[in-house]
Amino acid sequence: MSLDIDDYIAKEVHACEYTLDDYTTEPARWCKGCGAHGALGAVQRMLRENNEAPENVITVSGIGCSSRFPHYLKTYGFHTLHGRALPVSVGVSLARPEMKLLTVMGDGDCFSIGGNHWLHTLRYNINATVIILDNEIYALTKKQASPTSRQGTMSNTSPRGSYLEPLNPLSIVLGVTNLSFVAQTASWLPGHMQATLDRAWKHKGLAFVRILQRCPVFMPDAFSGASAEFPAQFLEHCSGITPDKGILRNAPTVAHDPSDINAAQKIAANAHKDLEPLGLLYLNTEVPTYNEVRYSHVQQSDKFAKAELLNQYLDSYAIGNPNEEG
Amino acid sequence: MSLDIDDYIAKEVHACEYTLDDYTTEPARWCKGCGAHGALGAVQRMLRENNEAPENVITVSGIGCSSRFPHYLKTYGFHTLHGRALPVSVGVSLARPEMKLLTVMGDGDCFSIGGNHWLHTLRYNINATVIILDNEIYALTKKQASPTSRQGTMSNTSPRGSYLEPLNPLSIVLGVTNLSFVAQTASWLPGHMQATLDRAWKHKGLAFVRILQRCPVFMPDAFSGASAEFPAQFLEHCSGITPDKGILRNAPTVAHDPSDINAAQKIAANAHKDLEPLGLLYLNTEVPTYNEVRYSHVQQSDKFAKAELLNQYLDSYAIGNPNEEG
Amino acid sequence: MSKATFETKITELDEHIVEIVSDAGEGAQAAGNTFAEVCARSGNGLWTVEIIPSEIQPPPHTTGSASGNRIRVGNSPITNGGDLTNLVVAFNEMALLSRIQTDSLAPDVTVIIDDMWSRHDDAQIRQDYREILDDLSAKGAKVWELPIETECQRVAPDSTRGKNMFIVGMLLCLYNKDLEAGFTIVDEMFGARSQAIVEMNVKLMEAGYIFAQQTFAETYSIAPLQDTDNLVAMNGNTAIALGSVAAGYELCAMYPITPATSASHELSDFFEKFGGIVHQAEDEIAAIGVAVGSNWAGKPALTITSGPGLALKTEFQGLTVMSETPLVLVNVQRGGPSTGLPTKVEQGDLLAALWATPGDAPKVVIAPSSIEECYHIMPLARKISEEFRALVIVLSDANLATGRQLFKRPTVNPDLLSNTLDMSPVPPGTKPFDWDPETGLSQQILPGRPDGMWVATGLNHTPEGKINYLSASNQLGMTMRSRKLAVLQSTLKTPEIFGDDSGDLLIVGWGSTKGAIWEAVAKERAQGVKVSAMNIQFISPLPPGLKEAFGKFKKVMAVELNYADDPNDPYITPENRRYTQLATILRSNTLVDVDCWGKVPGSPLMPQEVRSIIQTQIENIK
Amino acid sequence: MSKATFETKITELDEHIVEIVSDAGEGAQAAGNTFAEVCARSGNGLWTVEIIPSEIQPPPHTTGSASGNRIRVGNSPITNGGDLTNLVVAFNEMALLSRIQTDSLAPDVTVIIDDMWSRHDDAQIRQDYREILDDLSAKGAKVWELPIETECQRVAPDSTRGKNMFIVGMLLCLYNKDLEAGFTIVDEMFGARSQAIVEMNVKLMEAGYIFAQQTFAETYSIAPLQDTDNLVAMNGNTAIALGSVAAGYELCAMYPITPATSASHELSDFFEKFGGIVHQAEDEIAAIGVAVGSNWAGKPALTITSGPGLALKTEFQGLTVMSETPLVLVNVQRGGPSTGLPTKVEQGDLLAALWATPGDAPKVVIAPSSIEECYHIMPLARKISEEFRALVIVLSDANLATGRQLFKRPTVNPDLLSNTLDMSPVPPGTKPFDWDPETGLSQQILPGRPDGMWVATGLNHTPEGKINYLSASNQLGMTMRSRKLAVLQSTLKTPEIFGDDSGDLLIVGWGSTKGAIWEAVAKERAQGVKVSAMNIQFISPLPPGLKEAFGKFKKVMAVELNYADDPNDPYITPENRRYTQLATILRSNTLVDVDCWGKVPGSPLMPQEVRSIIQTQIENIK
Ligand SMILES: Cc1ncc(C[n+]2csc(CCOP(=O)(O)OP(=O)(O)O)c2C)c(N)n1
Ligand SMILES: Cc1ncc(C[n+]2csc(CCOP(=O)(O)OP(=O)(O)O)c2C)c(N)n1
Ligand code: SF4
Ligand code: SF4
Ligand SMILES: [Mg+2]
Ligand SMILES: [Mg+2]
Repeated sequence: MSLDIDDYIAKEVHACEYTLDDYTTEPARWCKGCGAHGALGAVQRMLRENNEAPENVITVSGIGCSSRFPHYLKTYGFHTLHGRALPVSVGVSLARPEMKLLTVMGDGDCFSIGGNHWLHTLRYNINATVIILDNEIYALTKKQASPTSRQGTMSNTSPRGSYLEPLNPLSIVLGVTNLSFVAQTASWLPGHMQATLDRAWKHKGLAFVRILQRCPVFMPDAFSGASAEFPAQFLEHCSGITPDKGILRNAPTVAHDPSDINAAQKIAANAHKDLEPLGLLYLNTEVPTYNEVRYSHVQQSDKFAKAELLNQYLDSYAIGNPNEEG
Repeated sequence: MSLDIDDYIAKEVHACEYTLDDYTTEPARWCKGCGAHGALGAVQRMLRENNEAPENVITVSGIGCSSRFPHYLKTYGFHTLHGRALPVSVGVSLARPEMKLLTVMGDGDCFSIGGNHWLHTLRYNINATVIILDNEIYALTKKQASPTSRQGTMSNTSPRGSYLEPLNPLSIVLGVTNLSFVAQTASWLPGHMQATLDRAWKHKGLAFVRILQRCPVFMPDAFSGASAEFPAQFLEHCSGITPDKGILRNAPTVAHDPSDINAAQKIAANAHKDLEPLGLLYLNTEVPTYNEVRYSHVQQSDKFAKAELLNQYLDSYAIGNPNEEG
Repeated sequence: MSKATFETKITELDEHIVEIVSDAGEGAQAAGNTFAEVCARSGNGLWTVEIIPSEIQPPPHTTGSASGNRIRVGNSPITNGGDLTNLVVAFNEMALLSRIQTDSLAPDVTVIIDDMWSRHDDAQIRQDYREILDDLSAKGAKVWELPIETECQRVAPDSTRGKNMFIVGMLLCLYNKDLEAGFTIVDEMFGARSQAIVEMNVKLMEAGYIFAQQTFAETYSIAPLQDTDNLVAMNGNTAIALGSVAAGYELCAMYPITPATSASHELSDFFEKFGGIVHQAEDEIAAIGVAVGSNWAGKPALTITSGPGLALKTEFQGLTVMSETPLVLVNVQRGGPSTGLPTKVEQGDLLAALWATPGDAPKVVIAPSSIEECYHIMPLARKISEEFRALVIVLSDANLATGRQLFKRPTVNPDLLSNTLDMSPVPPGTKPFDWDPETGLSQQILPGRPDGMWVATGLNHTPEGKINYLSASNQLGMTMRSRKLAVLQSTLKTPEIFGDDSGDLLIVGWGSTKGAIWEAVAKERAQGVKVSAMNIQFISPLPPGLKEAFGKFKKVMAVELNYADDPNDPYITPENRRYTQLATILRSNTLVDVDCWGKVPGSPLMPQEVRSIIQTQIENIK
Repeated sequence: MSKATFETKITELDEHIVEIVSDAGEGAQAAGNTFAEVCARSGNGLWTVEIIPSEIQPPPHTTGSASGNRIRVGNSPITNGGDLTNLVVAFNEMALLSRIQTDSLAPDVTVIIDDMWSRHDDAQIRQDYREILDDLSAKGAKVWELPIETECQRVAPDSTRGKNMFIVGMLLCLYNKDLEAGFTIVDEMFGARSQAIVEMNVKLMEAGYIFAQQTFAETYSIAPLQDTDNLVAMNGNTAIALGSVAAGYELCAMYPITPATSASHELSDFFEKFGGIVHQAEDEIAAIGVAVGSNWAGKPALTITSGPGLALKTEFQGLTVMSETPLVLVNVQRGGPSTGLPTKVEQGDLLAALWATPGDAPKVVIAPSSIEECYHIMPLARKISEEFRALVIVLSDANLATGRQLFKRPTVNPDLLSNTLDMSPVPPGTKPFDWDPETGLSQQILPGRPDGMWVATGLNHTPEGKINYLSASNQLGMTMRSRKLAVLQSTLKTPEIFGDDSGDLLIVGWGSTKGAIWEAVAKERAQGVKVSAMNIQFISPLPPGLKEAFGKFKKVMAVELNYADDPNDPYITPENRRYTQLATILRSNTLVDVDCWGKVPGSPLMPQEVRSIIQTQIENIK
């Protein structure tokens, strides 16, 4: 890896050209105390720290409270369909590899209706930071159990408690081929969240970040009410994310090497029953991005060369005058 | 668990009442040498061994070569839509818990277009034997790469070789909550296949069985041409499936405790790079089925009791005569 | 003490529209429901409309935060939300402004507002308050600025919460309703939770009542209906939920989506007691798949959704039709296209319901036109779906879903509530598609029956259910599936005409706009206008006799809450004009030059809008 | 040696339809292609139709195994697959039987068949062979039972494979084509692989030629076209693939489905050389989503599918329309509904293309009517999609997809082949939906442009792209999106009428049936019948002038390959009859009593069918 001085200056000694206002449109319309506010702030701070020009960022979302995100972040945005943020992201990524891509989904959005795209986009490993605001509930539609709702969650479609153990998104993603980055953080840990987002942003490939998100309106008690009592553990490693424990001061720190998939799976498997891991679960910087994979096979040429080639193809279907064939 | 003599006789001393013909409709229209023939035979033998009345079995499939299965098996059948066998299976299972359910899909069917239902139906843990005939290709549509196609597979949509590492279905299912049974077998190992299907059939809950399936027409070289050279390992355990190595006489046997999810994940993670595991990867007999979960909350009553109750509900919306309210 | 005790003028009214609006969370919805409930129990006709903010928790004291209820009370049966509001109680000036912005208030509306904002610290608020009220007054409104918060604090010093019950008390007095009836409802609402809460609310209600007695010199009285026996009041989604139980459904497979979801909420609440299950699937595709699987296997199942979910169910609709699996799909329409106006009413899914499925997929499409019909259409839909082995799409909408109306309490037929499966052996030679060559009808063979094994498929198939690729077989299958619609059509009657059978103008509608259209027509007819109305419940197949019926009018016009080009707009010509959806179908079916009026305001149709349409048309005809 | 050297009678023909059928895998398709290629290079007009077995590898020697090619060769440009087959070469009697069963052979067909089956060990085969041939002869066929395998073995003792080239040789002789041209094609086919294979096939071809010289006393000759300059021959899916390149597309997002997939196969083969990518998505929903994302971000992308895939793309169509993202969706129609007849032709997706999307979602729907148009429609579709920020659905079908036709070689416009993005800063005040109030048109702002940040959404939005729930805003957005169609319509011309502008009967069609319909009309007109034809390419918006044009005919009838009730069937009345899909739209649009003929045979329309429709109609008119 060569390091050139301009690069170094650009990356490390940059002055922040942008203010938080440069990333802000209207005041965010989420409820008071909603964890999405914190996530939005963390994204904005992260963008400022990375000195990203707002016009070079594209934010794609699905449908849900969480998916209102692009409307409050001053970047280009596409608020798509419930569950379909990832296919649109794949298209955006293929179209404009030079742009930076942020994809925001809710738990229902990504893990329920969007489950198929979730699996496959992880496998494509497009270059994007993909965050899930997981409040363990369908919030926008006013309280139905989501796949991550803990068993027994009282909701409008499970008024006597939800029936199943929650789906474990971490253990699922850790089974997907071409996985390159998995981290978990929480909306009430602003420092940790920003640090995590920053790592994700700098990662080349698909950085999957699950943000445990408070929804005080429909799930006030989730995550132990986002109190200091929330049973969590911080993952620590020299290549990981530095624990910033915020309110979870007493949460243990455990060593975890994010290059060890099996160790990550073990941690993930016990997340719900045991302690929610916060930090970097898995990292593999060697996986090529989908753009790399695909564009390395694509020929670049000007319109005249293309026209010439198309003429050749058309000629290969010519009849009547076989002598003229190439 | 009480054991009553009639039960015992019914289960253990039964004469096979049915012949293979009782499970056969027309001659199967798959190509010569197609692995689906073997799978069909194994299912038919397994049904006969289990003395299943054909009318009590329902076979649901998606769309693909593999999904022609119900047409050749004389049971009730539903040949549904590409990718959608599992939702229909959930409905069938909820409707008729007393019937036995077999769901058959292809790799494209289940892992590509059907991916979302795959994840979620595993989590529901409906009572069904779910087999995937995985030929690592889209066969019915004449050779396009499927998610399980090995990298470099020449196909009509990847004429210069497919671009991505294959998706690993085993490592994905092993991350799903409420998982109760995962096994892998191969279409050219009739004994092992039948033994596996038999275990799956007897399992209460969703038995996920991936059958590596030869497609001599479009993927003649897959699985080392289904020759003795195919790099596989048989998983052995007292609670597992007895290795019947067939042509793979030289394949190693390794001990694996199917109750150990983390060990299973480790084996699965290396399947493609290393040796394909054959046998029982994971078993948990404690997971309740979706029918158990749901019907334990459902009240059974006759039509008059229901009418009475409905009248009460209607009355609770009555107006004008508040005195009459209950 | 339950009637005004000192001298006031009591004005007799036929009806009034009352709105209560507050910031989300301040309780205007509960106040509205309570007041409406008292009115209902006192025997008034009723239609309530929820005023819902678009955000979950919008910033307080903004127009976006306005939340509440709109209650139309009358001395005769009420079929729709009516026209402009006669009296509005606003908790603050922004809630009031939102109602002005949605053009919902009558020019001479009576406004009751908390005067605390006139003294607020924030100069902007004081200014807004003044301007809004002055403006309203200038336009003819009668404004009462009352010290509501102050009065409440006398009774409940710590509470800012109880204001809503104080307001109910005021309204009970204003409309000369029984205060005790209000107490009863408070007790029903909170009694189980806490007696202290009941007492507090009763005290506030009483205080409001007394305060009103001292404040208003004129009060109103609306007589009860002639016949108040045996009525129920509920919203359309509750009616669908209860109707589904009455129809004998045992499974509802759904995925949450507004405005359909509340029907599933109701079912989730009580379905298990009736032996039923609500399966919340992973997505809408799975939801319809589960319902199809269940129906095919013998347990009656339905699926409920709204626009975007309907779109996702398109492919499975084709399989349902092709495999002749009975299925009822309830679609509660909202504003479209795409995510559109998710909480608002529109009738924009008609053509999609009819024709979304690639290939020729004949299906039944029916629309309830009242909340009462939301209930009764469910057993009807099930019956058709099973007798015709058909897909039946029921098109309700957000107006029916959340509106509340009085109707005759349905009687329950226990016979629909049991589902015993015929498991007898299948006689030799019985075919799974034993199409009657005349009617296309056949009997489903349920799994489990000995000797009946067959395979359902979405591929073309023979009567034996075997895959077949030959022309004649494909033509036969298509013919049989289409024939069933003709057979169903032959059992239908020409829809009733409201008004004379002939005249100048016939207004045709479908679904939830019936109430508003018929009311408008009744009023115009009372003025001597030769206008009649028709509501079409069966849209596929269309009933017989339409062309003939239309022919007796000088003009026929569809009035719908979906988009049509305005003929006077730039570039719009008679050739390229896009018509409303029912009009599009009727023109094709009858070749009558059915004109149309179509708008997409996201709000229910008002009778007065229809009246002005009628007036314009009649003028043109003359 | 390349012409018949001894005395034979050479009959001059205008055209002939030749079929070659074998078991799947025996090479009849290659034989057909080779013969067709020679005919094309000799300057004949041409249309080929693939005969495809329904299974991947059906049991050999069954009707289901029949595989091959149907080649219509003529001395004038050929626009469709024609009527009944004049000459069939069958490898066995079951392949022959399958052609009899599909009613494809003329009564006086010339049959050439391998006589080996008359001596087969299996008595059943011998008997079938005899019965089938005797039956054919009895009905007027001219049967040649020839020792094909025996003759082949003389040249290539070990090979059962080369029979197909022997047959090509026979056909070259029979139609007096240049044998050397056949050799050239063999060389092009196998030269790169192995010279030995080339030699073997050349030898067999020559042997066939000589054998035919010795066998047939009568041979045929079909003159070349008047103008054979600059022609290409390809199938419709290849035309779509090359047309997509010509249109400047850089991304094709798809999921495999028959019969659309082969277009993506072609693109997969060469797209990367043009800077393009084929993204095989995880499902059809993702495929359209990827295309939408790409177009929104500035890289031109299309998506290609067939029926079931179209169904899955329904929801995203709504978002495309609502967000005004340009998109071309190619739908190659197959038999429906549901899985239907996956490899067969139907025109059953028209109404779904128009109206599947819940809510009002105006979109453009166009249909190519020839293989040439499959090419040229792609740049047109892209242009419309971008200028109007619209969803354009292109409806091709299985007949165009797999048929092969000659047409003028297109010229390439290099300007379409570059895609440079305007990344200049956005002037202050520019809105993402800066709708021209007259036309509804606006400019897309691509991401990356400084100061242009906006958010696309499927919710109703203001010109600024902000979510809005107010009536006026919703009405405005709907109006603007609808207006674009009216503007596009104003640029269209009334479709050309083939034949006189007035008369007894006008046959209206759309898409791939044009060739057959126009040919039939031409033939009937030649008989003095007052019939004309019209093909409608723009179905949404419909072109102007239809009502007026229709008015000049005593009767207008749509002829389509989709289902319509037969008016004479039981229960079918003029009121409940379900019309073909275009007829349904035309009736609504014009109020003209457009009648229809609609069938779903799964096979292309034959000119003779249309002629008999015309004859029946003309009789009724008189
Ligand atoms: C196809 C479709 N189905 C359903 C909906 C209704 N819907 C909107 S958001 C949502 C779920 C929201 O939950 P989640 O994704 O967890 O996001 P949150 O609101 O909790 O942030 C649903 C079901 C929709 N808009 N589109
Ligand atoms: C919605 C939809 N998309 C695509 C298809 C076309 N299709 C049929 S089978 C198939 C894939 C077959 O592959 P697989 O599932 O692996 O089954 P196999 O044929 O290999 O057994 C596809 C893409 C379809 N029928 N429906
Ligand atoms: S409902 Fe919950 S998730 Fe939605 S904005 Fe409010 S707090 Fe946030
Ligand atoms: S194509 Fe392959 S998978 Fe399909 S039937 Fe033939 S061998 Fe089997
Ligand atoms: Mg959520
Ligand atoms: Mg496969």
